Amino acid sequence: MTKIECILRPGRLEEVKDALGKFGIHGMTVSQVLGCGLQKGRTEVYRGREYSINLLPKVKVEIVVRDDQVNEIVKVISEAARTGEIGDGKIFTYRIDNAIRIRTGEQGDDAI
Amino acid sequence: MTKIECILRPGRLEEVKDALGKFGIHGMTVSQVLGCGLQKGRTEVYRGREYSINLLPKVKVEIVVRDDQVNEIVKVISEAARTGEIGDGKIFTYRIDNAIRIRTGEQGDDAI
Amino acid sequence: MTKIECILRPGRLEEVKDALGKFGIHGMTVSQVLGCGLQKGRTEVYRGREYSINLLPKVKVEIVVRDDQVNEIVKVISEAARTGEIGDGKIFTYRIDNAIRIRTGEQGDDAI
Amino acid sequence: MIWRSERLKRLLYLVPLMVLAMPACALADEPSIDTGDTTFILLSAALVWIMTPGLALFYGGMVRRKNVLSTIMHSFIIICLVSVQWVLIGYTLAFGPDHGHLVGDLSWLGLKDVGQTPNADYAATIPHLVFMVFQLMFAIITAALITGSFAERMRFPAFLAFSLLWTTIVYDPLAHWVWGVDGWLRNLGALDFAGGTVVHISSGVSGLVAALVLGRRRGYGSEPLLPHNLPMTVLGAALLWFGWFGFNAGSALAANGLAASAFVVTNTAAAAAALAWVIVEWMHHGKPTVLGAASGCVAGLVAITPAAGFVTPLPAVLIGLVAGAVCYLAVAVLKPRLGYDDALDVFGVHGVGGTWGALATGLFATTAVNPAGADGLFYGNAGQLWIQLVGVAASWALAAVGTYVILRVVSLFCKLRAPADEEEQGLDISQHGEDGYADMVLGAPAGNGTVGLSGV
Amino acid sequence: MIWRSERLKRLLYLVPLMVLAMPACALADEPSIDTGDTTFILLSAALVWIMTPGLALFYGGMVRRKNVLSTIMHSFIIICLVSVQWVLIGYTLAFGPDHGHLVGDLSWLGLKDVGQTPNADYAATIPHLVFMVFQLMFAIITAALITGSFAERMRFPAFLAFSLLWTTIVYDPLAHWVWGVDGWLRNLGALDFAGGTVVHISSGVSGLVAALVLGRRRGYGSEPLLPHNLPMTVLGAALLWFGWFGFNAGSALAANGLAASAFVVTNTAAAAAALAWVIVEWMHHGKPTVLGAASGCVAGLVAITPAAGFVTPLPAVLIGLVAGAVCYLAVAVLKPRLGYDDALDVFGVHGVGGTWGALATGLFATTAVNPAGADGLFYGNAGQLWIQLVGVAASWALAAVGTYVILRVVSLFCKLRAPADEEEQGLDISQHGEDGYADMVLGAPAGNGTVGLSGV
Amino acid sequence: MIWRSERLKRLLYLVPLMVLAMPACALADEPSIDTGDTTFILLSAALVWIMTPGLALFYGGMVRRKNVLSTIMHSFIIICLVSVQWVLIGYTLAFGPDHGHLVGDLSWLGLKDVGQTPNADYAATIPHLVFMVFQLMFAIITAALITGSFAERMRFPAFLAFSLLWTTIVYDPLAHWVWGVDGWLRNLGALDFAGGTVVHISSGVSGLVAALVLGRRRGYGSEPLLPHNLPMTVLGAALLWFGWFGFNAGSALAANGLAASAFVVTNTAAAAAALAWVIVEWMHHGKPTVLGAASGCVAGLVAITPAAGFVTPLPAVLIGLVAGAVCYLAVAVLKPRLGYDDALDVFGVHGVGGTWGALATGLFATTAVNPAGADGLFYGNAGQLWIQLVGVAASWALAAVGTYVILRVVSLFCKLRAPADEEEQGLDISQHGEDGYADMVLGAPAGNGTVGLSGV
Ligand SMILES: Nc1ncnc2c1ncn2[C@@H]1O[C@H](COP(=O)(O)OP(=O)(O)O)[C@@H](O)[C@H]1O
Ligand SMILES: Nc1ncnc2c1ncn2[C@@H]1O[C@H](COP(=O)(O)OP(=O)(O)O)[C@@H](O)[C@H]1O
Ligand SMILES: Nc1ncnc2c1ncn2[C@@H]1O[C@H](COP(=O)(O)OP(=O)(O)O)[C@@H](O)[C@H]1O
Repeated sequence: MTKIECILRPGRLEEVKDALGKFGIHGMTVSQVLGCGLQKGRTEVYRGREYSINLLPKVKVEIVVRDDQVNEIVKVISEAARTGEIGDGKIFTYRIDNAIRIRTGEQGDDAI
Repeated sequence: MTKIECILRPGRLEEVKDALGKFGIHGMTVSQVLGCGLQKGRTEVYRGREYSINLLPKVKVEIVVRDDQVNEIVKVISEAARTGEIGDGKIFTYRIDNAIRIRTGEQGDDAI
Repeated sequence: MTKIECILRPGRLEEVKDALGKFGIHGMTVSQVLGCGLQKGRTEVYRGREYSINLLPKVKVEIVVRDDQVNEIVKVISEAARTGEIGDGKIFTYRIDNAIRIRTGEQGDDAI
Repeated sequence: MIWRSERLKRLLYLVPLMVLAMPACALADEPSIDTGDTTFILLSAALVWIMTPGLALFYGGMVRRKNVLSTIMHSFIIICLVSVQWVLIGYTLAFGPDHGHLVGDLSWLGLKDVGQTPNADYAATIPHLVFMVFQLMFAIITAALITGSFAERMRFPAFLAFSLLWTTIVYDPLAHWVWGVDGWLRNLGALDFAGGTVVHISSGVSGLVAALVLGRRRGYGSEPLLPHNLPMTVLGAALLWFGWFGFNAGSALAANGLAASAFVVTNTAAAAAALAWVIVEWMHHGKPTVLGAASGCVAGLVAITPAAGFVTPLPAVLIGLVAGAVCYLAVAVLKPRLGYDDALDVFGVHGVGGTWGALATGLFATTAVNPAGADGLFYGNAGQLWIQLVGVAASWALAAVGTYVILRVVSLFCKLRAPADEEEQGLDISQHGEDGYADMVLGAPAGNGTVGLSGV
Repeated sequence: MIWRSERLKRLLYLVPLMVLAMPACALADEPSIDTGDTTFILLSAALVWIMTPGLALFYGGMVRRKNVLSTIMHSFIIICLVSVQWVLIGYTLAFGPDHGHLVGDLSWLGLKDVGQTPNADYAATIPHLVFMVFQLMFAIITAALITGSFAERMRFPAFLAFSLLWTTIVYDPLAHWVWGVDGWLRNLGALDFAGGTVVHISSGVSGLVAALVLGRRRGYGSEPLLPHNLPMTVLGAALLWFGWFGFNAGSALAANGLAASAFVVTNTAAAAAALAWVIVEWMHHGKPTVLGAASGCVAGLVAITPAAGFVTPLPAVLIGLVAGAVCYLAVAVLKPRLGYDDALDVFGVHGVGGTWGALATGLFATTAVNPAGADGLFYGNAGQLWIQLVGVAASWALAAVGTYVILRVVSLFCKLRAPADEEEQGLDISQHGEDGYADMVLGAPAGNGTVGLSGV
Repeated sequence: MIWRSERLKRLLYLVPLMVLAMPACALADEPSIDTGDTTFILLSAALVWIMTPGLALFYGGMVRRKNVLSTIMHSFIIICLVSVQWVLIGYTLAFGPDHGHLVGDLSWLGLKDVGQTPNADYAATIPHLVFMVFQLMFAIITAALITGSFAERMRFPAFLAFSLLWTTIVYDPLAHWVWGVDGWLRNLGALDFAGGTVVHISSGVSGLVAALVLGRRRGYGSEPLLPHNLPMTVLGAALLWFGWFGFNAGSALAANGLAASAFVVTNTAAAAAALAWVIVEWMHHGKPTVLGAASGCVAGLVAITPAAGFVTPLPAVLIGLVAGAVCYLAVAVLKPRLGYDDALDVFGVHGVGGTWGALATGLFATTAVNPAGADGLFYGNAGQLWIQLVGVAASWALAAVGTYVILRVVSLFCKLRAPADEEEQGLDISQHGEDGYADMVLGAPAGNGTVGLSGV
């Protein structure tokens, strides 16, 4: 099994979820993160003092899938998440050793 | 070393921590996540408009352990986290290359 | 590529970011987590009842880098994050299979 | 509230003046309304009104995040429910012409005959409607106070039924006993300036009974059930204290020296109680807490309520100090020892504090402050303490029995308690289908098709 | 507001008294100020003032987290902007000596001649400045109400220009029509006690037009645009209700029986409307919501506003119940069907509720409550309903045309709407460079070097 | 506050009337209480009271999440501490019979002789207790204002000792100088209507000294120390503004034309200052900020405070505009240049704004507004500006020296500043053992065994 970990713009989450849903993928885990990279930060001003904010809000989506699905799913996500502007985010993939469904104790591909 | 990553119901975190504690495991990192899977979402209504909410609150627990402890710990966690209802969550395991304790610079199994 | 995952004290994030910046690393993903380990928790009192709080606020920083940079970066981070007191946190490293830049579709080392 | 005759006396003094000025006799009717007093009581009513939203925040901050809305909703809906009930039937039950010293009759149903002119039996210088609406605010806050005891677990429909029945069957008669013309406790001479028995003992004891009948929250004693937003709780406490000025000073029913005195002792006792709670907690647990300060001031406000129109400032300091310490002990020592789960300590603060205040009135009351009142034990009148005890006992009894019976009856028609999974999920979502703080994109609008034509 | 002569009458009664007491004739000037009335209206003005911060929270809680500050800023800046505009020119346009029954002339520019003595045309027992500042608060809240319709997408400079023009060109004349001496709607006999037409219809209809001109928010209909903080919204609703006591009861301009009556029906209608909204939603969607209760009470407050000084409590229950149900339908059924994006339902609540209230006044008004008013249809005077209709139609027309023209003119000089990426990022950061809730270390101070000497 | 004799004059006019009506002579005592004035000052006291919780939120929103409770606690505990201190000893020190023009003597210890009848020296138409409690609210807010300067780093016990000493040794005498009968600044003719020197200069300058003595927060200048909750700050600013109506208008001590005038200029100056701050910031940094609007209105309120009873509305606009601009510059340019860490800008807003307001009073005061006041420079009386300068200098001196000495003395007994690790962890946890927003299951109840019997 492989974990696909994506860092996305918050505004694209809905699209990515839709696209994955159409592809038949429903299981995923989502969290709020802050990202820093090429994308320019912003300036905030509080009582006349400027602060440069370089950690920007992003959304992390983690999906564990069968190894043979990885390429397609990465494509689906990329397309749904792309705006073409700097800051669209990254997808990281890595193999995992096992998955267990707590409810049933099923393991491996059956568990996801 | 292996990382055990568990997605749990928020309400079971205390039980899981207790069970791990009894097993002698105290180190862990916890975060709030939202999960989507087989578990049915819910409907929220705001000013008469319905929204179907399919991302549900979950808790992610990450524990890095010696490879030889993995099976037992997975069992301990599974039992403490299980309610038998859909939505109990998953456990993912994967090998990691190294662990460093920042305070001392210790590496590998000594660091965890 | 390798993912370097660090659990830090919240108060050291700025230093770590600075140090990485000087080293030429700007891309990273940050999230808020709670950690439990050797560090003593604290007691909170609400209406005369004591609660022992053992999950303490930490910051998780994830950085994906070329394999040949790992050792140096781990050193940079360790030094910037160290206070010498219990609770300084950990660094975990593990190899990942691929990285994709969503905006361009670039893969591998080019994507990070 | 004390039905003082000073105003009447003043009017008497005016009589000769008016006789001299015969053509002014047309005045006889209208001038009985004093614009200063009317302003005072109308705005005091507004202040008491804001106490209930204040309570919503005070309680809302103390529950877990997943129950914040349901907790707030309790207070908010009670404002609405009791506002309508009072106009229709509550006011006449509580203050209508007496029926057997126990309850008002139905003469003023739907506010019939409650109009823009004063009712001298209750307040001679303000429109009757002003007195009515001021009293309404007391009825609201009393019912709302109880909700803290069953927070985080009661089903919404059961809550609705309980609250409506409670205000009608427990509050309205009790208000009549103590404040209604010819109510038996009033006739007995029990002193309760602004509602120590009627408001605080009744809600506190009812809360205890409700907590026992509903049982403990899941996880009580094993999980930490922590306040999710203490700044919200402090804001709530501040609105309570602010509104309490109207509650206690307004109970003089005129803008006079007595109102001033009540205002001063209210503030003093609240402050002293907050200090006491914080200090006792500091000694007991090593830290002075913010929740302690907020809780302590409420305890002091509760305790001074029955005494506000009868005591001088120095005894008020004492009443406050004792209230802070005693309520702290009730909440922090007594409750865990007995093991009942009065979630937000309605009994510990209002039941215990109200009882202390009612008895303290019997100790410290002096006619130097209020000639229409009575002297207490320390001013040589031991009998008053006995009368106060009777008042306390009667309030405890009515509240306890009434609440128990109402809950049992409601439970015949409608389950009282949310099932385990709904409690686990939180009442906000399970009872109201809402999330207090939705700060992330979590889903999608249902039935996408509905957004239609639109234009421009 | 109704310019009642009771006070004058009372003064007349006093004349003989004063004649008897000749040396007291020096009194003739000053005693016309009644301290009770002055207190009442000054503090009512403070209450109406707090409504706008209340609105800021009510609205602020309903938008997404990334727009909370920009939404709050709208109301806050309007307080400042209109406060200055009113003193300089607004008051004289609205209440200055009549010019063609349409607008005040410029005699009172910069508050010239508006002083510490009463202006008997408007209120004989309070300083003219008190009347002026009480009216200011109405001008503020009206302009602020509109901002809910274009929340989450309007550029800040365009908002500033629009608000300043709107209050000057739409609000000031409309206030003159209805409340100014010799305003044409006032002369016609249209009843609007506290601003059903002037405040609520005008803001509601203007909101609808603004929503149509600006277009829908990105994601409207496909993404969930959920309230990010409902406790904040409830707190806002509570402050609105609290302030509304000053709004409606204060509109009696004296602390008398009429003020009491207005106070009572205000509370009653708000409560009934909240219950109605919650119940209808419960039947319609299966859950009684907190947002529904908060919205419902506002709908009831809106509807009772024009009627507050003319109706008795039981009709107030009815007015509230209908308001709750009808506004719910407007918001939950009508709006999605028509597809316009009035973000926070200014039209659904204030436009629809205000219209219902203005008509209901024509149905339920009775001179038994207010001899200076008129009877409505149900008291045998069908003509009043017709007059009310004229008032409603005139307000709709002025608001709709005025808003459309102003927005078009502003758009010539300044883009109305934030570009897509700024809307995506949120207006807090794009318009104001601030983050509502910065709860993590996110960056660094720019220009580190600036922290200099310091010492000790 | 100005001790006006109008009321007395009015009473004089009444004398003949009363003589005509001999039997009414029994009236001679009581009628001196005016119900309208009493209502006005009692409710103004309540409004000023709510300013301090408002300040708690204003400040609480501006600190980091980990210090929100400790910041709120400062204001809250000061309410309690000063309420008790004032009743016991503070009031007599400030307003008791004069002792050497410097301080009151101890005649009124524990409120001895401060009763329900008026004290004509201070306010002839309201109970003495009302005057006392109104003044208490000023003492509270002044001590609370200072806490913004040492937020996020002072130890709680040191804060307690400092605050108690400061209010007793600095505030009480200063209030006596300016407002006490026979205080030397009052005798000199210094104009300070509602506390520009007594409240704002004293707290602002004390804040500066405290910031210097305590030193900068860790990370100041290198980490972003951002406000964690700006909606909370705006709500706080709104409560401050709301309460300030009572602060300034109430300082007329009667519900009359002067109160109306003070109310109007207060609102006007606040609005103008908020606009000025926002505009200057917009030009300086490119964005109009919400925090700027909230800060600006406070700056305007501060500046108009001493002038509120002496100036007309147009100068109030000017006073506000200058206040907004000057305080912005103090905070955004002066402070970083000098490098002191006055965390929440007590000096920049209250010290600078208060000084400007005191001087502006010497420029714009006119006896047309208040015959009991004086004319300022622009009305031909240059001398007044000089007197104002003396008042300013004296307040600066007393505040600076007093604060420095008190802090040094306290530091002998008790460390002033939290150790580095406690500051890092946040004062909420280190000082109070509480978490402002506990939104996740984080631990377990200590001592599980304690939950005992329970039942039903
Ligand atoms: N080396 C990295 N390791 C981990 N996360 C990264 C890395 N580089 C970028 N990211 C994440 O990806 C997000 C987008 O990256 P950025 O460089 O801004 O734009 P783009 O993806 O268009 O190149 C960042 O905000 C950060 O969350
Ligand atoms: N393929 C997946 N990848 C990552 N996380 C998943 C995946 N499937 C499920 N999850 C996580 O596990 C949680 C529980 O899964 P769900 O299918 O609802 O119930 P169950 O675990 O009982 O099968 C989800 O809420 C989600 O957080
Ligand atoms: N086995 C583990 N697996 C995952 N995270 C861990 C583990 N042990 C510790 N951590 C994380 O590291 C943090 C610091 O660890 P701790 O033992 O308290 O101090 P130190 O790093 O100085 O040994 C913890 O708060 C937790 O977030």
